[in-house]
Amino acid sequence: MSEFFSMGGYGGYIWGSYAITAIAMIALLVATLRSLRNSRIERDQLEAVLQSRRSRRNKKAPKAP
Amino acid sequence: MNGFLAILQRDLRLALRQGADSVMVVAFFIVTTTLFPFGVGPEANILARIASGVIWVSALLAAMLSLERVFQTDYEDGTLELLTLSPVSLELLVLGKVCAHWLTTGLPLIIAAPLMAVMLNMDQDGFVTLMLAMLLGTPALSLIGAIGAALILGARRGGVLVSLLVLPLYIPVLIFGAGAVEAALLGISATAQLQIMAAILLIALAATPFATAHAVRQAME
Amino acid sequence: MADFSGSDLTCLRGERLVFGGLSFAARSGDAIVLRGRNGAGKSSLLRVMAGLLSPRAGQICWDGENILEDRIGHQARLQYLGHQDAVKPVLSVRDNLRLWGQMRGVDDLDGEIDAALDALDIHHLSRVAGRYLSSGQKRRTALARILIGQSDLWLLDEPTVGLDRESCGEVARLIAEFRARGGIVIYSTHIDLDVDAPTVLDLDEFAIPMVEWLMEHPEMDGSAPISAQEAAQ
Amino acid sequence: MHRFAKPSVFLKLTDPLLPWLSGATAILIAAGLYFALFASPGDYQQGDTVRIMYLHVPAAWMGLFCYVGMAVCGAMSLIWKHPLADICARATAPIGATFTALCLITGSLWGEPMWGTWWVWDARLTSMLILLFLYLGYIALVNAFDDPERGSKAGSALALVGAVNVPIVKFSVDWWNTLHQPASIVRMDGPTVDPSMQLPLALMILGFTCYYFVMLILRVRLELNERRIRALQLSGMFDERSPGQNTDTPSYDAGHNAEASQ
Repeated sequence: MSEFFSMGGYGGYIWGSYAITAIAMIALLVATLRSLRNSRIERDQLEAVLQSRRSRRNKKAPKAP
Repeated sequence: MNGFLAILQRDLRLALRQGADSVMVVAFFIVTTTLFPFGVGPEANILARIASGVIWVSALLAAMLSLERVFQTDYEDGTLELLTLSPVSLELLVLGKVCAHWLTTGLPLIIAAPLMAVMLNMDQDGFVTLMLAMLLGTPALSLIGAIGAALILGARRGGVLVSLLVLPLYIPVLIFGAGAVEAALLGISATAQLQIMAAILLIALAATPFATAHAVRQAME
Repeated sequence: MADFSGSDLTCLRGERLVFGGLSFAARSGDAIVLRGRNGAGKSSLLRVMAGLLSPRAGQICWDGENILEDRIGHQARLQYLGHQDAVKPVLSVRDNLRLWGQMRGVDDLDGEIDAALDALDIHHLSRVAGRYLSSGQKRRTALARILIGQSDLWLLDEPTVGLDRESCGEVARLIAEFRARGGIVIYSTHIDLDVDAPTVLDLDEFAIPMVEWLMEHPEMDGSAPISAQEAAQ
Repeated sequence: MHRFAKPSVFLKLTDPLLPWLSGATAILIAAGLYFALFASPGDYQQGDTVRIMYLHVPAAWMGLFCYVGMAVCGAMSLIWKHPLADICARATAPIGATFTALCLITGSLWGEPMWGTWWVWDARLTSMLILLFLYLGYIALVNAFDDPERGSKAGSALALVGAVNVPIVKFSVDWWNTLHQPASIVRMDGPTVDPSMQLPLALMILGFTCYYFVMLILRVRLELNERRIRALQLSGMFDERSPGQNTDTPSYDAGHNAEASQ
């Protein structure tokens, strides 16, 4: 097992590059997902305001045809 | 053609009246080149070895220094808008402005280059090739740089940005420009490098005015 | 008899809506004044008319031909005056004007420049460098520019900004003369310019109610086809 | 009036695709890793370090692939003026830059044990470095404008110009390298690919490509959300004055025509 991890003495380099690649790819994914979630929350709030605004306006509409 | 000459004439006149621009570029070039001996030591052999590269890199940076203003002032005072609307093709006008830029920065650099070559102990065999290579290379630098200068119109921190955009595009000119001088110093014919530089210049001449004009139009929207 | 018209124009600036479903028509000798609140799109409309900006929908035609088909031809017939005066500080008034005359290929350049300077009463400034001009004098220089060379269409964006009352009268007179020669003038202004019977185009009428528009177009990825009618409701 | 739920074309197309693509990414990369780390032999010359190749080569491929993608998007934006093309190019840039950087880092980690140096001015590595600069220039340009749409458009033009330049850069770097390369330094060509290496390599390349598409979809959605948020904020719907009251007073900061009469 330790032989596998040492990779013929080059374990540091090999595992290092795999680790860096994994970290970078996962970090990119997580950062994207997180900002996607945040943007979705913010957007939903704004859309709710838009909806309420709209329904209020529709109520008003009959008064002023 | 009228419009081309008109804009060229006006830009040259502006450069003359404002004066300092060309002088600044040459001064920057000389100062940058002078920095290298302080960095690597005054040993004549080493300086002679790196002279062509140093001169080219400094020339590149100096040409870039003045790029930002090719369109920026015209953009800010509304002139660029009117140029876009004048009944002359914008590509031609862009070419006129690039010509003016080259005449006010590229040409003085070519004249200053042998001076710096002497100071860096470059062998005399390289002088003619150096000037030839710069004659072919600096117009290409102006042409390619104009795209960057047009793209950053209206951007924040335009000056720094233009260097980031344009420097990677300058690498071929640098490689062949320095390569030509080195070949001449080694006593090999530099024809191949000079031909490639001429090809780069022709491609740039044919293609970049369209890209630059497109970028300018985009900035006007 | 020239004919300049636009139909069903919709203009979107980035994520901002400017106007939709706008149409206009003008013939030789006509004047159109653009009215509307700040941001109603007066400048944008003038830029669309000049061809600087392409409309999101609709088209503008000169004598039935879309102006985007023949940009150079359109640019040759139009004079545009924007917010900025485009006066170079180191060049004299005459040299400033000379460039624009050369661009238009004017034959008797000096004669035309003299005439234009006379018309705006700045002939005494002809050798003064741009940096010494007051803002009103700069504006007059910019106005002198539009007198140089042949043109059939003036697009003037707030031509009177920075001008005193008398000069405003002069602008009105220039517009009247240009119309008498068969030119079309389209302008926006804050003050009342004494122009004879201009057609009023109120851009507020074409404003897109943005809240409604946003309800209609939940995704702004350009996939929603925007017809002018839909946008303008 | 009840078209509020109308999904856009982009969402309609990508919604069913996303789970499949995510699954494919996971499976392909997992299988690729298994073959790369366990089930393939070391190289007879380079030993186990050859396993770095299974990251290095796919990362290089992704760097180029993303740049080509950006250039294609730039061309589409130029021709059809479809805003989605700009958004795609914009969403691709950080992914491409990440992979290009990964290619350089893994190349470095491979070079150190093999050739005793972290960096050689080898033609391929140098080209990748310049590609990274092009990416950074693009990202900086796109983010330098107050109007995001203007930034995206300028970026698309730059991507096109860069794509024309990439072959010229590649050619000149190759030329420069063959001229300056001392014979003693081995070129970082990597070994000729043995059939046993082809499988993990292919799996990793496919996996990375799928990863790219997943990221692209997510980032385009993010961008669309942000546009929508900006539009909603601009709409002036938080302006609580009712319509009619303010028609004669110009409002400077609220969305100009939010309350305009119908």
